[in-house]
Amino acid sequence: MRDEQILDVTDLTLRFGADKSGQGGLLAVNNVSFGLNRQETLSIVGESGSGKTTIGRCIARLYEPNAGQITFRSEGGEVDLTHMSKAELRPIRQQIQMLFQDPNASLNSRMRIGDLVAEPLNIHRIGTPAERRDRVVSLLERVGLGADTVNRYPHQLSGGQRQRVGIARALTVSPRLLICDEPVSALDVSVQAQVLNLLRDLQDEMGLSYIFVSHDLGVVDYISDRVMVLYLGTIMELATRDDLFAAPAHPYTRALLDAMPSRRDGRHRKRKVLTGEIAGPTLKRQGCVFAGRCPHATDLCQREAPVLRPWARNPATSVACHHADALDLSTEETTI
Amino acid sequence: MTDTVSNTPATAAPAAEAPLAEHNYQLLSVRQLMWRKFLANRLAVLSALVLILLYLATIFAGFVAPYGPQNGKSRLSYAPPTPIQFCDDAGCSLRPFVHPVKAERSPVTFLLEFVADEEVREYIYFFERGDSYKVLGLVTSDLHLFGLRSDDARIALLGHDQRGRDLFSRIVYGGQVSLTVGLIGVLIMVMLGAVIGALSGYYGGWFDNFVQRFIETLRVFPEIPLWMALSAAIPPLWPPEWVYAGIVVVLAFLGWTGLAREVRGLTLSLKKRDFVMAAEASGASTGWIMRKHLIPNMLSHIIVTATLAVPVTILGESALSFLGIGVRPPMISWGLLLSDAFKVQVIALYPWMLFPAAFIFITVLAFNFLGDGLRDMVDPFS
Amino acid sequence: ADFNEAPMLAEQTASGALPPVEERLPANPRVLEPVSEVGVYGGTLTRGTAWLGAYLTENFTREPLFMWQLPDTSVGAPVPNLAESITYSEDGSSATVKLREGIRWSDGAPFTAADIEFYWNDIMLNENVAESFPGILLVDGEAPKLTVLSDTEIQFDFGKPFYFFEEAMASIWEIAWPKHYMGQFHPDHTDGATYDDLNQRLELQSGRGKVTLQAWMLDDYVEGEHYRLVRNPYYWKVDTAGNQLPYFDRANVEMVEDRQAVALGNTTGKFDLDSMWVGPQHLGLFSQAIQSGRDISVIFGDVPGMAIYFNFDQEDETLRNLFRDVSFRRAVSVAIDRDEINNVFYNGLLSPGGSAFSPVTPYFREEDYALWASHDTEQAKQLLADAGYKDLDGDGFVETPDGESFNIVVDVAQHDLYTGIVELIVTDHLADAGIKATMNVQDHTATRDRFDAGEFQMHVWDYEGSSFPLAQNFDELAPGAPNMPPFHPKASSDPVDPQFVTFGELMNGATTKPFEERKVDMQEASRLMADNAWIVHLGYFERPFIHNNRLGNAPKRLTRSDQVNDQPAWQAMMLFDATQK
Amino acid sequence: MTLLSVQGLHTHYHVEQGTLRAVDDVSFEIAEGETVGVVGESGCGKSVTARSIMGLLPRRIGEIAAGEIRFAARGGTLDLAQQDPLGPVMRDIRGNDIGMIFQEPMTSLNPVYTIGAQIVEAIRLHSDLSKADAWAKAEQLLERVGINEPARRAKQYPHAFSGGMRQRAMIAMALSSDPRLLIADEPTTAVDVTVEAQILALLEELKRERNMALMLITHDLNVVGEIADRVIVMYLGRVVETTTAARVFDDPKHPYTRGLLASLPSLGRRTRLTPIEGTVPGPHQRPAGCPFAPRCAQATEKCNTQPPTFRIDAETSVACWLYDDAEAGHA
Amino acid sequence: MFKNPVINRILSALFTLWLISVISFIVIQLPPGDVVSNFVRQQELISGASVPPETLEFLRQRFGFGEPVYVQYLKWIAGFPKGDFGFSVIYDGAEVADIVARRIGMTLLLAILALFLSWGLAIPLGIYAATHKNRFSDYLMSNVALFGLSIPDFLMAVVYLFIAIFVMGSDYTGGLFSEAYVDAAWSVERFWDFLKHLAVPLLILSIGGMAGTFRIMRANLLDVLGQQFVETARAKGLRERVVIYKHAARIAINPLISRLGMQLPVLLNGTIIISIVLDLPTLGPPFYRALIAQDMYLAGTVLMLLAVILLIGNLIADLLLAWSDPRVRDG
Ligand SMILES: Nc1ncnc2c1ncn2[C@@H]1O[C@H](COP(=O)(O)OP(=O)(O)OP(=O)(O)O)[C@@H](O)[C@H]1O
Ligand SMILES: Nc1ncnc2c1ncn2[C@@H]1O[C@H](COP(=O)(O)OP(=O)(O)OP(=O)(O)O)[C@@H](O)[C@H]1O
Ligand SMILES: [Mg+2]
Ligand SMILES: [Mg+2]
Repeated sequence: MRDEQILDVTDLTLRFGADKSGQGGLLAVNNVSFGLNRQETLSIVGESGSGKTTIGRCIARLYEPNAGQITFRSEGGEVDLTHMSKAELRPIRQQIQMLFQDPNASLNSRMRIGDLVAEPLNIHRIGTPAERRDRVVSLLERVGLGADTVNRYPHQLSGGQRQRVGIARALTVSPRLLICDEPVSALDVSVQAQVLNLLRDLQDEMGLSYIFVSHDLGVVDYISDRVMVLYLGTIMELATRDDLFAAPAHPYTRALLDAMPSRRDGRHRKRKVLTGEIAGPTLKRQGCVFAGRCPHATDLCQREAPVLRPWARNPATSVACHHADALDLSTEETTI
Repeated sequence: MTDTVSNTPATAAPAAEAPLAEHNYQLLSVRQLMWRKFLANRLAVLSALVLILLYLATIFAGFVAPYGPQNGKSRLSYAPPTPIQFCDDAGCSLRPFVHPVKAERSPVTFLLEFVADEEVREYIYFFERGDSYKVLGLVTSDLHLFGLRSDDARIALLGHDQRGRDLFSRIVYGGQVSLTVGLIGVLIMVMLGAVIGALSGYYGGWFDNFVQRFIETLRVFPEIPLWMALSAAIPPLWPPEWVYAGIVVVLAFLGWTGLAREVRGLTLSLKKRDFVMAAEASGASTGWIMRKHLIPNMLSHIIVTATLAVPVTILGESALSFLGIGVRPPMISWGLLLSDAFKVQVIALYPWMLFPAAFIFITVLAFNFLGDGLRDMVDPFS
Repeated sequence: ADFNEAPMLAEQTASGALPPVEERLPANPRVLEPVSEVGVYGGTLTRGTAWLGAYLTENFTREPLFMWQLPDTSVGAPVPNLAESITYSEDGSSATVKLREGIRWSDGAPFTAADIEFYWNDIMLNENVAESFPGILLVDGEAPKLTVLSDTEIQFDFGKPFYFFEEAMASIWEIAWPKHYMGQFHPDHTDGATYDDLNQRLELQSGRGKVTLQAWMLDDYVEGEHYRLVRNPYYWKVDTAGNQLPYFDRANVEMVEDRQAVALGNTTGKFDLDSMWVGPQHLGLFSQAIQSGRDISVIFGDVPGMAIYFNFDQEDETLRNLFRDVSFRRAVSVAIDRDEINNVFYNGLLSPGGSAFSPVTPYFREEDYALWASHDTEQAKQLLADAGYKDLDGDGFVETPDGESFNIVVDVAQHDLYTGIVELIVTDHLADAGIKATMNVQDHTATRDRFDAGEFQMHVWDYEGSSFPLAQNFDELAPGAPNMPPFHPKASSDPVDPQFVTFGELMNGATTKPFEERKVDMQEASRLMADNAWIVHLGYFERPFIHNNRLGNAPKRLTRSDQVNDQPAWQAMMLFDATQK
Repeated sequence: MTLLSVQGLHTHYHVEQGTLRAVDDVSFEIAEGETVGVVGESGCGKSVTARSIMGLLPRRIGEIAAGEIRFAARGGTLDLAQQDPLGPVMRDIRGNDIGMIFQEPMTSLNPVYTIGAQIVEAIRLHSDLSKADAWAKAEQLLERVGINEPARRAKQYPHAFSGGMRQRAMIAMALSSDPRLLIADEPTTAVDVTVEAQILALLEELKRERNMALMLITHDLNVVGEIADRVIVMYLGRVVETTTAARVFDDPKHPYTRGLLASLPSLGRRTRLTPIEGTVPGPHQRPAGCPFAPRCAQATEKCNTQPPTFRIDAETSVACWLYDDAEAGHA
Repeated sequence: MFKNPVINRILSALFTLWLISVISFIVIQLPPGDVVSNFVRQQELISGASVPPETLEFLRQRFGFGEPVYVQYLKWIAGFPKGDFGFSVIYDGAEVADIVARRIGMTLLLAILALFLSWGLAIPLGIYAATHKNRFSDYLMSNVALFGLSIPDFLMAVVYLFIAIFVMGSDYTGGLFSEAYVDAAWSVERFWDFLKHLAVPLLILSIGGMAGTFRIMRANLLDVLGQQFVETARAKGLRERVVIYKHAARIAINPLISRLGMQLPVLLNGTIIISIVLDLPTLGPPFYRALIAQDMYLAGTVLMLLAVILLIGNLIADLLLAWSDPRVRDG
């Protein structure tokens, strides 16, 4: 069951403001391919502007990708999301739901919680009004909110509660895939933990698959099965969580880990500082996008873009680096 | 060992500080919040009341006005406001009364001079019968809020005009044009502006581009001259009702651009907001998103903009009528009434002819205050 | 040495730029009797206007062959002006006019019969020149033949008796154009000149005004803003003390916004006088101003009031029949409450009456004036009912005998007096009698256009020409048959009624008859007009005019300009600045 | 030596709904050259505390109701709470003795003046340097905070800078007059981890170099653990625990601090998180006694009264009745 | 469309220009009948002169009457480069360009002077009100501004005329000069006379314009005052005045500049109306008369010209804004 692939993304590319031929503009997602299994959590990490949100929204078909295929396996069979009209998409949408970063902005402040949670049911005209109400209440209770919340307005709830409403809302139509776009980064730690636990429990209970966008490696470490590292819209590394954190294959992954505040052996270690800043996504692309900041970059890196391929040392990991096979990045004591 | 630190000042927290009341506050719905915020703005509330009164008076103009709009007595040409008295030389009465006036032409100035006939009292009665009129164009009635029983004397709270008509009655009737021009004009404006703005914001592309250019162009035309130009082109032989409609359309035609821009901006920002994305991700159709998300969120802004557009439109109509290219007699509007006062000698000799200006001013001011109050109210969270 | 000149000119004479005053004046200058005293030289006379056209400079002074006596035109027959005398042939079918000798144009060139001939034949009668022959001079539709006998003598041949000639002459604006100046632009006189160019120069302001016979000549003109005129050094009139006129060095016309602004300007002293834009509606302003110490005077003149015209040739048959129905017209006339209008709009200065020729004419009879002129709503209803117009559907308005309802459009030009009156008539008086009518206010030119084109239903304007009925250029006002009254624009269609035909015959024949015969015919015409109510007139009234008290020689009473077909009512050349005395 | 000593600070906000006790009896000290981290969840009063020190409370809304803020200024000790916030004394202290940087690097700089001009303005405000010298110094400062080509960059406007660079420019500006205390209010919340690491490293380095005290406000315990010497934990306008950076992880005393740590996901931590139950009450619903009592598993009757600050040892004090038997002392 | 924002701006301005001419042409075409026939009738009426057929033919040729509307439009705009905008009926067939040229200067002068006056009053008041938010003075000023917005210009002008003539006994009846100075050469006295005549219309105009500007300024400044960089400026230790004027007001004025494009039409509107009432030699009176008399080339041209002035005004505003705001300047 768990190995059943429900999502398969191949060569996803999106340029904002591209011309008709799909050229020019801002390359936000560049040839991204990955798959997702049932009840699996795939995290997407990367710095701001690296295209995490964009990938999520492409899958939810909120953005039209310029190229690539998104295959979704639902109960009804296999569909290619990229080539569906809005009307065709509608039934599929029930199975793919989204959870947004800012619980404030993702709930219409003029609607009551009950209506907000019921909205997907109303849109798809599922069940009678009474059934809908029952479902809403039971879901709200499931995410830890009382039935009385139904009549409240978003501004009358705290941030954590609002995010729970968002979760309940996403779950009303029994989705199979939940795209979570930084669902906890606006929350305080104590609330964040509540929401993370909730997401985990729901996954087990309902067999959900998550695409989990985050820039907090701590959270990613906690929640994911696999992790995709993104840099300027390009996949740097795609590996299981354990592999990634134990032995990163890509220098950028290493750099991210090093920049994380963390404690080892009861002590906070000094973080390693990655020099330079993420370049603008409009930059002229030649060679590896990370070459400018990479301590291991060579002429080759400047010249030629590496392709994503299985890592020699651990074929379960894919990496886009010319030197991945040669470098040993498993410990942080690399020269930077 | 269990000494407490003694630096807690005496002013510090006594016990629970009425958390309950605060709790209630938190539970208010958006609408309640807005309502509260609105009520807190006293000028806006007052303005709303004034406007309600004015509109009521307009709807029931026939009832409120003691005389029909054309009912005049030439002998009372430019007779001043009738003083309402409770007392005179002959004593006092609980029922207010007026004295009839006699007019005589001065041999020097050739103007009429008015002398009150102190001997005669004409009492004012409420719910009197008088000129007949139609309520909302349907029911015929001749009941008036107040009036005199004899036709020898006339009551004119705000004086008489040149033809000896009661200015107050005319102002009340004039409100039917002046007050509705704003509302109807703005209604059309809202429809045009909101629809075009929302479409142009939602779909973007060439349509948006064209609409934006068009709006930009319309907006570089100074509005009053363009109004003037367009209303001057209204065929003079149209019946007054059509002319009125024409004026409304002209005013609305030029006014929608501001709203369209605003709505477009709002749509643009709303459509990127996560909750719209969320609805879209749930499979909501465009219509659904418009209905459930965009419009409710824009509505209050639209209302505010519309409210603030009403006074502009009212002023526009007044200016046009004042200049003689607005509504035409026998229709009455405040601007038209005011154009009768646009003569220095009229202001000098018959200053009450300026009363229509006071009504324009009060209405416009009230709408401005109301709009202001509504603007504050739109963002109940700020 | 018997003549005096203005100090302004004396300097130039002294410097030799101008010949002495004696040489500039004709042998027999026209001597004008001052209204009250001999004036002094200097200063600027300023008038305001709400509309600036060439017409206004002409309105300052006009110089035809004969001229009405001013300021009161009703005191007698026209007197020679440019002419010295006139002699009619035995049967009155031709006349010889002798001109004053030695009159000069304002540039010093001599004025001769050739200038008149030039204007008569090369300008007025030349098809290519955009200047048409005045209808009042036409006899049976033909222009009289002009023969130059000498530099100072001209003969006019009318083809039939035309005793009206002097009065007709006194009613036109001018009779001569400077041949030496305008000839330069005339293709018949100068090679290479074009009519196109000539036509551009016909107006006074396009340069012609600089070579003039008038008291002041053009100095500066800006369209839509002002005229500036300066004295004509060769002006050929003197006062009784031998002072060359005019008294004022300069005369200006300033354009302002509207009637109201003209009245205001006259109140505050910005303007000196007005007889054109002010009316009873400004009495309040004037009395208020006088009370607050403004040094102005109001004088009066007897003028016709407002009139309502019907379109007898209206396309719509229902309306045409209605307008041609004498009962309907009489009903309209008696439906109108003239007393109320008098009270409200005319400050009691109106003497209500119907459409009879003016009391200032010899053709006036009280009894005609009183016809169908007293307010009686019941009579109006009765008249309508008798003619078959009854309210069948109970809406308060009558329908035609066929049951058709109608709504008459009454055109009125934007006018601060008439608009109000028409509104009152339309909304109250006519409605009371059961006649449904709607007022249509438009710019003057627009209503006038509709009137001229015969595209109106009812039209409101002054009771034009009633003070001098035969001087009216009917054909100019109505594009119908020549010399037909103005209210039958498409006279080519069937006649209104037999009486109307009689009326036209009487009017047309009048000019050919000596005065006594003419008077009888005209009184009959007047009676016909009043009885048939072809025009509904409100009555003659005392119109107030205004002038600043600084003006000397201001008349005590005025004849309003239109009594004499727009002759200048003020003898502007006689006015002077009394404060300088 | 103590540089700043805040004692019994109460800061009230007068808002429409009433008076809000944003900071409610806060006491702490900062020694010279020390880095103090202030942590706590959103709305607990961290920023208000900082603003109270700076005298930058919103006029007519914020007010120091009670307490002292003693600052060892160059001329002696001053009670900042007593100063006119707009007066010359506070102006001189602001920027000169105490520098401050804010969370939002994107909006902290005036968009219409060049970076250089804004730094120069700060320099010249507190020194008599000539314009040219001030520019030279500004460039040095920019270079110091790691901005390449400072001469060129100084002439640019803020919009030409990335978020990290702006934050560095802000730091340069705050350092322009050698302050003895730098208050950094969540300086890294809005930037990426890599940039965060850069900025924290920079701050630490500068601090060491200048022997400057640093008050670092953050809600990220890890950040505090990394660079702070001491930690102040706040909850609902109160200080619940003061301790050293090392101990806050190893031996948190207050149940709230413990709760925070248990909720904190971090690298290598895969066991289920144990969040604090319940939510932070709104600022108007502050419980009568210990603010944390309603959410505290160990709460007892006693917690209905506000606990005093108990001193556990020289480095740690905690405001919790659990430590009733500990030595109560000055926090 | 195009990458370069300047080219884009110019292209869109050209497009707008074209649309302006189209709308103006539509206005010209609106009334029934053609302009030449109206002219002929009017000429005949006024001077009794008939317009010769050649002239008529020329006019018909020139303006393309009887030809399709687009040809008429093309013929009309073809005259623009030669300064030929058609002829005026009410001005006896004078060139529209001449009439307009004489009056456009005064129109602009009045509008621009009013703009300066209203800004000169509104900006300081706006700053004052914003910095004294919610106090009585702010409340008062804001409400007085609404009063200003509510009084129709034409009413103020009429009442003023009355006061001038009957209450103050002045000889003022409108116009720009006293009689004595109408034709005089420019001198100190004449200029003074001019100012005295201009004072009232200017004041009336600027009161209307001021109200709007004041409100915008106040709102903008309040907005800016809430921004982080203002706080930064305070944290530097700047005086409050410097903070407000140099840092906040400087930016709050920017949107005002870009709203210049919306201010100017308001003032032009006022100028037109006031001029009609007070008889000022601006474009107002001929425009009004032209409309009433359906003298459409004059009316249409004035309308077009006003629009073009505003377009230019907007362009200038954009340039000013770019010049004053580096964010816009650098695209
Ligand atoms: N609607 C849009 N139009 C144009 N560009 C966009 C749009 N949305 C995102 N981008 C750009 O695409 C790139 C990727 O953006 P995206 O939002 O996917 O990044 P992200 O990784 O989610 O960043 P963050 O962590 O800040 O949310 C960025 O450079 C962003 O500026
Ligand atoms: N200007 C203000 N007006 C009203 N209340 C305010 C204002 N500023 C802060 N508060 C309130 O004061 C309390 C403390 O706020 P403060 O900004 O100090 O929190 P914080 O700990 O800095 O939180 P964060 O981590 O979100 O910055 C909060 O309840 C907040 O709502
Ligand atoms: Mg994102
Ligand atoms: Mg904060």
